[in-house]
Amino acid sequence: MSEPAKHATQISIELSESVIDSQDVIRSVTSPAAGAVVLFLGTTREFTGGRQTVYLDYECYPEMARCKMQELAEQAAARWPLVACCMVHRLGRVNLAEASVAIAVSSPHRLAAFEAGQWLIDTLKQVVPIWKQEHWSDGTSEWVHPQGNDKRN
Amino acid sequence: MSEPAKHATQISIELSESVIDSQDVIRSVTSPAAGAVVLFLGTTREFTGGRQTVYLDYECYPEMARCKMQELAEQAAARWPLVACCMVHRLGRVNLAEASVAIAVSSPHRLAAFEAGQWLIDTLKQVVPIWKQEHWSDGTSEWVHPQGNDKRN
Amino acid sequence: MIVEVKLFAITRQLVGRPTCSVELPASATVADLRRELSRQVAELVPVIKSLQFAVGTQYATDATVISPGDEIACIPPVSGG
Amino acid sequence: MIVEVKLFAITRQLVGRPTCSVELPASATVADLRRELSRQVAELVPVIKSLQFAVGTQYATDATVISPGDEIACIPPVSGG
Repeated sequence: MSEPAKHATQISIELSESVIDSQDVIRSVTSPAAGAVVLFLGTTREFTGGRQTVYLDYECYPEMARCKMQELAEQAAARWPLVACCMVHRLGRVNLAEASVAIAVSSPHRLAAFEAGQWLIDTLKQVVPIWKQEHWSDGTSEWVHPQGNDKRN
Repeated sequence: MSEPAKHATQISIELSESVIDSQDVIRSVTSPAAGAVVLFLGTTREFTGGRQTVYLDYECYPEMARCKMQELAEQAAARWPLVACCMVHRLGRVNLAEASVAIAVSSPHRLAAFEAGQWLIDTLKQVVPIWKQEHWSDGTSEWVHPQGNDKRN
Repeated sequence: MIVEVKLFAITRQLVGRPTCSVELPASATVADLRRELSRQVAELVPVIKSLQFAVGTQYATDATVISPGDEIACIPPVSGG
Repeated sequence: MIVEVKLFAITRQLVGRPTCSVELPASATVADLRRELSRQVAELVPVIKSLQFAVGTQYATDATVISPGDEIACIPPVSGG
Protein backbone atom coordinates (compact mmCIF):
# COMPACT_ATOMS: atom_id res chain seq x y z
CA MET A 1 0.00 0.00 0.00
CA SER A 2 1.50 3.34 -1.02
CA GLU A 3 0.96 6.85 0.23
CA PRO A 4 -2.48 8.10 -0.89
CA ALA A 5 -2.75 11.13 -3.18
CA LYS A 6 -3.03 14.54 -1.51
CA HIS A 7 -6.62 15.30 -0.63
CA ALA A 8 -8.25 18.71 -0.40
CA THR A 9 -7.88 20.50 2.92
CA GLN A 10 -10.89 19.93 5.17
CA ILE A 11 -12.22 23.36 6.16
CA SER A 12 -14.67 24.21 8.91
CA ILE A 13 -15.85 27.73 9.80
CA GLU A 14 -18.17 28.74 12.64
CA LEU A 15 -19.60 31.83 14.31
CA SER A 16 -20.77 30.79 17.77
CA GLU A 17 -22.91 32.35 20.47
CA SER A 18 -21.70 29.85 23.07
CA VAL A 19 -18.41 28.88 24.71
CA ILE A 20 -15.89 27.42 22.22
CA ASP A 21 -15.21 23.72 22.83
CA SER A 22 -11.49 23.53 22.06
CA GLN A 23 -11.65 19.73 22.21
CA ASP A 24 -14.11 19.77 19.30
CA VAL A 25 -11.88 22.19 17.41
CA ILE A 26 -8.85 19.92 17.86
CA ARG A 27 -10.88 16.83 16.93
CA SER A 28 -11.99 18.48 13.69
CA VAL A 29 -8.37 18.81 12.45
CA THR A 30 -6.90 15.56 13.83
CA SER A 31 -5.99 13.02 11.14
CA PRO A 32 -3.52 10.17 10.54
CA ALA A 33 -2.31 12.26 7.57
CA ALA A 34 -1.06 14.95 9.99
CA GLY A 35 2.07 15.00 12.14
CA ALA A 36 1.35 18.39 13.70
CA VAL A 37 -1.63 20.29 15.08
CA VAL A 38 -1.36 23.95 16.07
CA LEU A 39 -4.25 25.51 17.99
CA PHE A 40 -4.43 29.24 18.70
CA LEU A 41 -6.89 30.63 21.24
CA GLY A 42 -7.41 34.36 21.65
CA THR A 43 -8.52 34.75 25.27
CA THR A 44 -9.98 37.71 27.14
CA ARG A 45 -7.21 39.43 29.10
CA GLU A 46 -8.13 41.28 32.28
CA PHE A 47 -5.68 44.19 32.05
CA THR A 48 -4.79 46.36 29.03
CA GLY A 49 -2.39 49.21 29.74
CA GLY A 50 -3.54 49.42 33.36
CA ARG A 51 -7.28 49.40 32.54
CA GLN A 52 -9.37 46.49 33.79
CA THR A 53 -11.76 44.65 31.47
CA VAL A 54 -14.89 43.02 32.91
CA TYR A 55 -16.01 41.37 29.68
CA LEU A 56 -16.01 41.80 25.91
CA ASP A 57 -18.96 41.91 23.54
CA TYR A 58 -18.49 40.86 19.90
CA GLU A 59 -20.71 41.65 16.94
CA CYS A 60 -20.18 40.82 13.28
CA TYR A 61 -21.56 41.14 9.77
CA PRO A 62 -22.44 37.44 9.64
CA GLU A 63 -22.67 36.73 5.90
CA MET A 64 -19.45 38.60 5.14
CA ALA A 65 -17.55 37.31 8.19
CA ARG A 66 -18.28 33.70 7.24
CA CYS A 67 -17.35 34.39 3.63
CA LYS A 68 -14.04 36.09 4.62
CA MET A 69 -13.13 33.32 7.08
CA GLN A 70 -13.75 30.72 4.35
CA GLU A 71 -11.57 32.75 1.95
CA LEU A 72 -8.75 32.93 4.51
CA ALA A 73 -8.88 29.18 5.13
CA GLU A 74 -8.74 28.55 1.37
CA GLN A 75 -5.82 30.97 0.95
CA ALA A 76 -3.93 29.21 3.76
CA ALA A 77 -4.67 25.83 2.19
CA ALA A 78 -3.27 27.07 -1.12
CA ARG A 79 -0.10 28.38 0.55
CA TRP A 80 0.66 25.56 3.01
CA PRO A 81 0.07 21.78 2.77
CA LEU A 82 -2.74 21.68 5.33
CA VAL A 83 -4.69 18.54 6.16
CA ALA A 84 -7.44 20.50 7.90
CA CYS A 85 -8.28 24.01 9.09
CA CYS A 86 -10.94 25.04 11.60
CA MET A 87 -11.81 28.63 12.57
CA VAL A 88 -14.40 29.53 15.21
CA HIS A 89 -15.23 33.05 16.45
CA ARG A 90 -17.46 33.87 19.41
CA LEU A 91 -20.24 36.46 19.23
CA GLY A 92 -21.92 38.26 22.10
CA ARG A 93 -20.52 38.40 25.63
CA VAL A 94 -17.12 36.78 26.26
CA ASN A 95 -15.94 36.64 29.88
CA LEU A 96 -12.39 36.89 31.23
CA ALA A 97 -10.08 33.99 30.22
CA GLU A 98 -12.65 32.66 27.74
CA ALA A 99 -11.64 32.25 24.10
CA SER A 100 -13.09 34.74 21.62
CA VAL A 101 -11.45 32.93 18.72
CA ALA A 102 -10.03 29.46 18.06
CA ILE A 103 -7.95 28.58 15.01
CA ALA A 104 -6.63 25.06 14.51
CA VAL A 105 -4.63 23.71 11.60
CA SER A 106 -3.03 20.34 10.96
CA SER A 107 -0.28 19.47 8.48
CA PRO A 108 2.18 16.64 7.82
CA HIS A 109 5.06 18.68 9.38
CA ARG A 110 5.05 21.31 12.10
CA LEU A 111 6.55 24.37 10.39
CA ALA A 112 3.57 24.70 8.02
CA ALA A 113 1.12 24.37 10.91
CA PHE A 114 2.84 27.14 12.93
CA GLU A 115 3.15 29.46 9.92
CA ALA A 116 -0.44 28.91 8.75
CA GLY A 117 -1.87 29.31 12.27
CA GLN A 118 -0.04 32.58 12.80
CA TRP A 119 -0.96 33.93 9.34
CA LEU A 120 -4.64 33.02 9.86
CA ILE A 121 -5.00 34.89 13.16
CA ASP A 122 -2.96 37.88 11.91
CA THR A 123 -5.10 38.12 8.78
CA LEU A 124 -8.42 37.42 10.53
CA LYS A 125 -7.72 40.40 12.79
CA GLN A 126 -7.15 42.61 9.72
CA VAL A 127 -9.96 41.64 7.37
CA VAL A 128 -12.85 39.74 8.97
CA PRO A 129 -15.77 42.10 9.80
CA ILE A 130 -16.06 41.40 13.52
CA TRP A 131 -15.98 44.11 16.20
CA LYS A 132 -15.14 44.04 19.87
CA GLN A 133 -16.71 46.23 22.53
CA GLU A 134 -14.67 46.60 25.74
CA HIS A 135 -16.63 46.75 28.99
CA TRP A 136 -14.34 48.35 31.56
CA SER A 137 -14.43 48.00 35.36
CA ASP A 138 -15.38 51.71 35.69
CA GLY A 139 -18.72 50.92 34.03
CA THR A 140 -17.89 52.50 30.67
CA SER A 141 -17.79 50.65 27.39
CA GLU A 142 -16.35 51.42 23.96
CA TRP A 143 -16.10 49.93 20.50
CA VAL A 144 -12.55 49.07 19.51
CA HIS A 145 -11.67 50.40 16.04
CA PRO A 146 -7.91 50.23 15.46
CA GLN A 147 -6.62 53.04 13.24
CA GLY A 148 -3.91 53.22 10.65
CA ASN A 149 -3.80 49.88 8.87
CA ASP A 150 -5.49 49.20 5.55
CA LYS A 151 -7.80 46.23 6.10
CA ARG A 152 -8.71 45.78 2.45
CA ASN A 153 -7.90 42.32 1.14
CA MET B 1 -7.09 48.91 40.93
CA SER B 2 -3.93 48.82 38.85
CA GLU B 3 -2.27 46.08 36.84
CA PRO B 4 -0.70 43.54 39.21
CA ALA B 5 3.08 42.96 39.18
CA LYS B 6 4.37 40.28 36.82
CA HIS B 7 4.26 36.85 38.44
CA ALA B 8 6.53 33.92 37.76
CA THR B 9 5.55 31.70 34.85
CA GLN B 10 3.54 28.68 35.97
CA ILE B 11 5.31 25.57 34.67
CA SER B 12 3.98 22.05 34.45
CA ILE B 13 5.89 19.04 33.06
CA GLU B 14 4.63 15.49 32.63
CA LEU B 15 5.70 12.14 31.18
CA SER B 16 2.55 10.12 30.61
CA GLU B 17 1.78 6.46 29.85
CA SER B 18 -1.79 7.29 28.86
CA VAL B 19 -3.54 9.37 26.18
CA ILE B 20 -2.84 13.11 26.52
CA ASP B 21 -5.93 15.10 27.53
CA SER B 22 -5.45 18.27 25.49
CA GLN B 23 -8.33 19.91 27.37
CA ASP B 24 -6.35 19.53 30.61
CA VAL B 25 -3.24 20.92 28.93
CA ILE B 26 -5.15 24.00 27.71
CA ARG B 27 -6.81 24.46 31.10
CA SER B 28 -3.40 24.44 32.82
CA VAL B 29 -2.23 27.51 30.85
CA THR B 30 -5.51 29.48 30.69
CA SER B 31 -5.49 32.67 32.75
CA PRO B 32 -7.08 36.13 32.76
CA ALA B 33 -3.50 37.46 32.51
CA ALA B 34 -3.17 35.90 29.05
CA GLY B 35 -4.55 37.10 25.72
CA ALA B 36 -3.16 34.18 23.72
CA VAL B 37 -2.81 30.42 24.08
CA VAL B 38 -0.82 28.36 21.59
CA LEU B 39 -1.06 24.57 21.76
CA PHE B 40 1.16 22.29 19.69
CA LEU B 41 0.37 18.59 19.32
CA GLY B 42 2.79 16.22 17.63
CA THR B 43 0.57 13.45 16.25
CA THR B 44 1.40 10.04 14.79
CA ARG B 45 1.38 10.28 11.01
CA GLU B 46 0.52 7.17 9.01
CA PHE B 47 2.86 7.65 6.02
CA THR B 48 6.51 8.72 5.98
CA GLY B 49 8.16 8.77 2.56
CA GLY B 50 5.81 6.07 1.29
CA ARG B 51 6.26 3.75 4.30
CA GLN B 52 3.25 3.02 6.49
CA THR B 53 3.42 3.30 10.28
CA VAL B 54 1.18 1.10 12.44
CA TYR B 55 2.16 2.65 15.77
CA LEU B 56 5.07 4.29 17.59
CA ASP B 57 6.71 3.25 20.83
CA TYR B 58 8.45 5.87 22.98
CA GLU B 59 11.00 5.32 25.74
CA CYS B 60 12.91 7.87 27.75
CA TYR B 61 15.53 8.44 30.41
CA PRO B 62 12.91 9.64 32.90
CA GLU B 63 14.98 11.64 35.44
CA MET B 64 16.93 13.45 32.73
CA ALA B 65 13.92 13.95 30.42
CA ARG B 66 11.94 15.63 33.20
CA CYS B 67 14.94 17.76 34.17
CA LYS B 68 15.57 18.86 30.54
CA MET B 69 11.89 19.64 29.94
CA GLN B 70 11.85 21.77 33.09
CA GLU B 71 15.03 23.56 31.92
CA LEU B 72 13.47 24.28 28.50
CA ALA B 73 10.32 25.69 30.09
CA GLU B 74 12.46 27.93 32.34
CA GLN B 75 14.55 29.09 29.38
CA ALA B 76 11.40 29.93 27.42
CA ALA B 77 10.00 31.81 30.43
CA ALA B 78 13.21 33.85 30.65
CA ARG B 79 13.09 34.71 26.94
CA TRP B 80 9.37 35.42 26.46
CA PRO B 81 6.76 36.94 28.84
CA LEU B 82 4.87 33.69 29.43
CA VAL B 83 1.97 33.39 31.86
CA ALA B 84 2.14 29.58 31.85
CA CYS B 85 3.86 26.71 30.07
CA CYS B 86 2.82 23.04 30.03
CA MET B 87 4.75 20.21 28.35
CA VAL B 88 3.53 16.60 28.26
CA HIS B 89 5.22 13.69 26.44
CA ARG B 90 3.74 10.22 25.95
CA LEU B 91 5.69 7.04 26.71
CA GLY B 92 4.97 3.54 25.41
CA ARG B 93 2.70 2.78 22.50
CA VAL B 94 1.16 5.72 20.61
CA ASN B 95 -1.40 4.89 17.91
CA LEU B 96 -2.07 6.71 14.63
CA ALA B 97 -3.43 10.28 15.02
CA GLU B 98 -2.76 10.25 18.77
CA ALA B 99 -0.52 12.95 20.24
CA SER B 100 2.96 11.91 21.35
CA VAL B 101 3.67 15.40 22.69
CA ALA B 102 1.63 18.42 23.76
CA ILE B 103 3.14 21.85 24.40
CA ALA B 104 0.94 24.76 25.49
CA VAL B 105 2.00 28.29 26.36
CA SER B 106 0.03 31.39 27.26
CA SER B 107 1.16 35.01 27.13
CA PRO B 108 -0.38 38.48 27.15
CA HIS B 109 0.11 38.83 23.36
CA ARG B 110 0.15 36.23 20.61
CA LEU B 111 3.58 36.69 19.02
CA ALA B 112 5.38 35.51 22.17
CA ALA B 113 3.10 32.47 22.45
CA PHE B 114 3.76 31.41 18.84
CA GLU B 115 7.51 31.98 19.12
CA ALA B 116 7.85 30.20 22.48
CA GLY B 117 5.69 27.25 21.37
CA GLN B 118 7.75 26.75 18.24
CA TRP B 119 11.08 27.11 20.08
CA LEU B 120 9.97 24.61 22.75
CA ILE B 121 9.05 21.84 20.30
CA ASP B 122 12.14 22.49 18.12
CA THR B 123 14.41 22.34 21.19
CA LEU B 124 12.62 19.41 22.85
CA LYS B 125 13.25 17.38 19.69
CA GLN B 126 16.96 18.24 19.87
CA VAL B 127 17.81 17.80 23.55
CA VAL B 128 15.26 15.83 25.58
CA PRO B 129 16.34 12.17 25.98
CA ILE B 130 13.27 10.49 24.50
CA TRP B 131 13.41 7.94 21.69
CA LYS B 132 10.86 6.78 19.16
CA GLN B 133 10.60 3.29 17.73
CA GLU B 134 8.72 3.03 14.42
CA HIS B 135 6.55 -0.05 13.94
CA TRP B 136 5.99 -0.41 10.19
CA SER B 137 3.14 -2.14 8.38
CA ASP B 138 5.58 -4.78 7.03
CA GLY B 139 6.06 -6.05 10.60
CA THR B 140 9.54 -4.57 11.08
CA SER B 141 10.47 -2.00 13.69
CA GLU B 142 13.40 0.35 14.17
CA TRP B 143 14.70 2.93 16.60
CA VAL B 144 14.82 6.42 15.12
CA HIS B 145 18.19 8.11 15.73
CA PRO B 146 18.54 11.21 13.55
CA GLN B 147 22.15 11.88 12.49
CA GLY B 148 24.11 15.03 11.97
CA ASN B 149 22.88 17.57 14.50
CA ASP B 150 24.66 18.28 17.77
CA LYS B 151 22.09 17.77 20.54
CA ARG B 152 24.29 19.07 23.36
CA ASN B 153 22.70 21.94 25.26
CA MET C 1 -31.99 55.27 -6.28
CA ILE C 2 -32.36 54.81 -2.55
CA VAL C 3 -30.05 52.24 -0.97
CA GLU C 4 -30.12 50.80 2.52
CA VAL C 5 -26.73 50.60 4.26
CA LYS C 6 -26.03 48.10 7.05
CA LEU C 7 -24.38 49.63 10.12
CA PHE C 8 -22.16 47.90 12.70
CA ALA C 9 -20.35 48.72 15.95
CA ILE C 10 -19.60 52.47 16.28
CA THR C 11 -21.67 53.35 13.19
CA ARG C 12 -24.71 51.50 14.51
CA GLN C 13 -24.19 53.16 17.90
CA LEU C 14 -23.87 56.68 16.41
CA VAL C 15 -26.91 56.36 14.15
CA GLY C 16 -28.93 54.41 16.74
CA ARG C 17 -30.25 51.93 14.16
CA PRO C 18 -28.84 48.85 12.38
CA THR C 19 -29.34 50.39 8.91
CA CYS C 20 -29.72 53.79 7.28
CA SER C 21 -31.06 54.89 3.90
CA VAL C 22 -29.27 57.16 1.46
CA GLU C 23 -30.31 58.56 -1.90
CA LEU C 24 -27.73 58.08 -4.66
CA PRO C 25 -27.58 59.04 -8.35
CA ALA C 26 -27.92 56.19 -10.86
CA SER C 27 -24.59 54.37 -11.49
CA ALA C 28 -23.21 55.75 -8.23
CA THR C 29 -19.84 54.52 -6.98
CA VAL C 30 -18.64 53.90 -3.43
CA ALA C 31 -16.98 57.36 -3.54
CA ASP C 32 -20.46 58.83 -4.18
CA LEU C 33 -21.89 56.73 -1.36
CA ARG C 34 -19.30 58.09 1.09
CA ARG C 35 -19.99 61.70 0.03
CA GLU C 36 -23.77 61.29 0.23
CA LEU C 37 -23.63 59.55 3.61
CA SER C 38 -21.68 62.56 4.97
CA ARG C 39 -24.36 64.92 3.61
CA GLN C 40 -27.47 62.90 4.47
CA VAL C 41 -26.51 61.10 7.72
CA ALA C 42 -24.91 63.71 9.97
CA GLU C 43 -24.19 61.21 12.77
CA LEU C 44 -21.62 59.45 10.54
CA VAL C 45 -19.51 62.56 9.83
CA PRO C 46 -17.06 62.04 12.76
CA VAL C 47 -16.05 58.57 11.52
CA ILE C 48 -16.75 58.68 7.78
CA LYS C 49 -13.07 58.84 6.77
CA SER C 50 -12.22 55.68 8.73
CA LEU C 51 -14.95 53.58 7.09
CA GLN C 52 -14.63 51.00 4.41
CA PHE C 53 -17.64 49.70 2.50
CA ALA C 54 -18.69 46.26 1.40
CA VAL C 55 -20.80 45.63 -1.70
CA GLY C 56 -22.22 42.12 -1.95
CA THR C 57 -20.20 41.01 1.15
CA GLN C 58 -16.88 41.96 -0.52
CA TYR C 59 -14.66 44.92 0.33
CA ALA C 60 -15.24 47.63 -2.25
CA THR C 61 -12.96 50.39 -3.56
CA ASP C 62 -13.99 54.00 -4.21
CA ALA C 63 -14.51 53.04 -7.87
CA THR C 64 -16.87 50.12 -7.20
CA VAL C 65 -20.22 50.77 -8.90
CA ILE C 66 -23.40 50.27 -6.87
CA SER C 67 -26.40 48.68 -8.58
CA PRO C 68 -29.97 48.70 -7.29
CA GLY C 69 -30.50 45.73 -4.97
CA ASP C 70 -26.80 45.41 -3.97
CA GLU C 71 -26.19 44.56 -0.32
CA ILE C 72 -24.23 47.55 1.05
CA ALA C 73 -22.52 47.73 4.45
CA CYS C 74 -20.44 50.22 6.41
CA ILE C 75 -17.27 48.50 7.72
CA PRO C 76 -15.57 50.43 10.53
CA PRO C 77 -12.00 49.26 11.35
CA VAL C 78 -12.35 45.64 12.45
CA SER C 79 -11.30 44.30 15.85
CA GLY C 80 -12.10 40.59 15.94
CA GLY C 81 -9.73 37.94 17.28
CA MET D 1 36.61 1.83 39.31
CA ILE D 2 33.67 -0.03 37.79
CA VAL D 3 30.78 2.12 36.59
CA GLU D 4 27.35 1.06 35.48
CA VAL D 5 26.08 2.76 32.31
CA LYS D 6 22.37 3.13 31.53
CA LEU D 7 21.40 2.11 28.00
CA PHE D 8 18.43 3.30 25.95
CA ALA D 9 16.85 2.64 22.55
CA ILE D 10 19.36 1.23 20.01
CA THR D 11 22.09 0.80 22.67
CA ARG D 12 19.76 -1.19 24.93
CA GLN D 13 18.66 -3.26 21.94
CA LEU D 14 22.24 -3.99 20.81
CA VAL D 15 23.49 -4.95 24.28
CA GLY D 16 20.25 -6.73 25.21
CA ARG D 17 20.18 -5.26 28.73
CA PRO D 18 19.18 -1.88 30.24
CA THR D 19 22.68 -1.29 31.68
CA CYS D 20 26.26 -2.41 31.15
CA SER D 21 29.37 -2.27 33.35
CA VAL D 22 32.72 -0.86 32.33
CA GLU D 23 36.03 -0.66 34.18
CA LEU D 24 37.62 2.80 34.14
CA PRO D 25 40.85 4.26 35.57
CA ALA D 26 40.47 6.62 38.55
CA SER D 27 39.66 10.22 37.50
CA ALA D 28 38.49 8.97 34.13
CA THR D 29 36.78 11.39 31.74
CA VAL D 30 33.93 10.84 29.30
CA ALA D 31 36.57 10.43 26.54
CA ASP D 32 37.99 7.51 28.55
CA LEU D 33 34.49 6.09 29.01
CA ARG D 34 33.85 6.14 25.28
CA ARG D 35 37.20 4.41 24.55
CA GLU D 36 36.68 1.74 27.22
CA LEU D 37 33.10 1.04 26.15
CA SER D 38 34.41 0.34 22.60
CA ARG D 39 36.98 -2.07 24.04
CA GLN D 40 34.87 -3.78 26.68
CA VAL D 41 31.35 -3.79 25.15
CA ALA D 42 31.73 -4.99 21.57
CA GLU D 43 28.02 -4.63 20.78
CA LEU D 44 28.32 -0.83 21.09
CA VAL D 45 31.12 -0.44 18.52
CA PRO D 46 28.79 0.15 15.51
CA VAL D 47 27.14 3.17 17.18
CA ILE D 48 29.77 4.44 19.63
CA LYS D 49 30.67 7.54 17.58
CA SER D 50 27.05 8.71 17.47
CA LEU D 51 26.58 8.55 21.25
CA GLN D 52 26.55 11.33 23.75
CA PHE D 53 26.83 10.69 27.48
CA ALA D 54 25.06 12.12 30.48
CA VAL D 55 26.69 12.40 33.89
CA GLY D 56 24.30 13.18 36.72
CA THR D 57 21.40 13.67 34.21
CA GLN D 58 23.31 16.44 32.38
CA TYR D 59 24.91 16.23 28.94
CA ALA D 60 28.68 15.75 29.41
CA THR D 61 31.61 16.75 27.19
CA ASP D 62 34.64 14.56 26.47
CA ALA D 63 36.43 16.43 29.27
CA THR D 64 33.81 15.78 31.97
CA VAL D 65 35.37 13.86 34.86
CA ILE D 66 33.54 10.79 36.19
CA SER D 67 33.48 10.23 39.94
CA PRO D 68 32.55 6.98 41.67
CA GLY D 69 28.80 6.88 42.25
CA ASP D 70 27.95 9.25 39.35
CA GLU D 71 24.85 8.32 37.37
CA ILE D 72 26.13 7.63 33.83
CA ALA D 73 23.96 7.14 30.74
CA CYS D 74 24.47 6.52 27.02
CA ILE D 75 22.39 9.00 25.01
CA PRO D 76 21.90 7.93 21.38
CA PRO D 77 20.57 10.69 19.06
CA VAL D 78 17.18 11.64 20.48
CA SER D 79 13.89 11.40 18.56
CA GLY D 80 11.16 12.56 20.91
CA GLY D 81 8.35 14.87 19.88
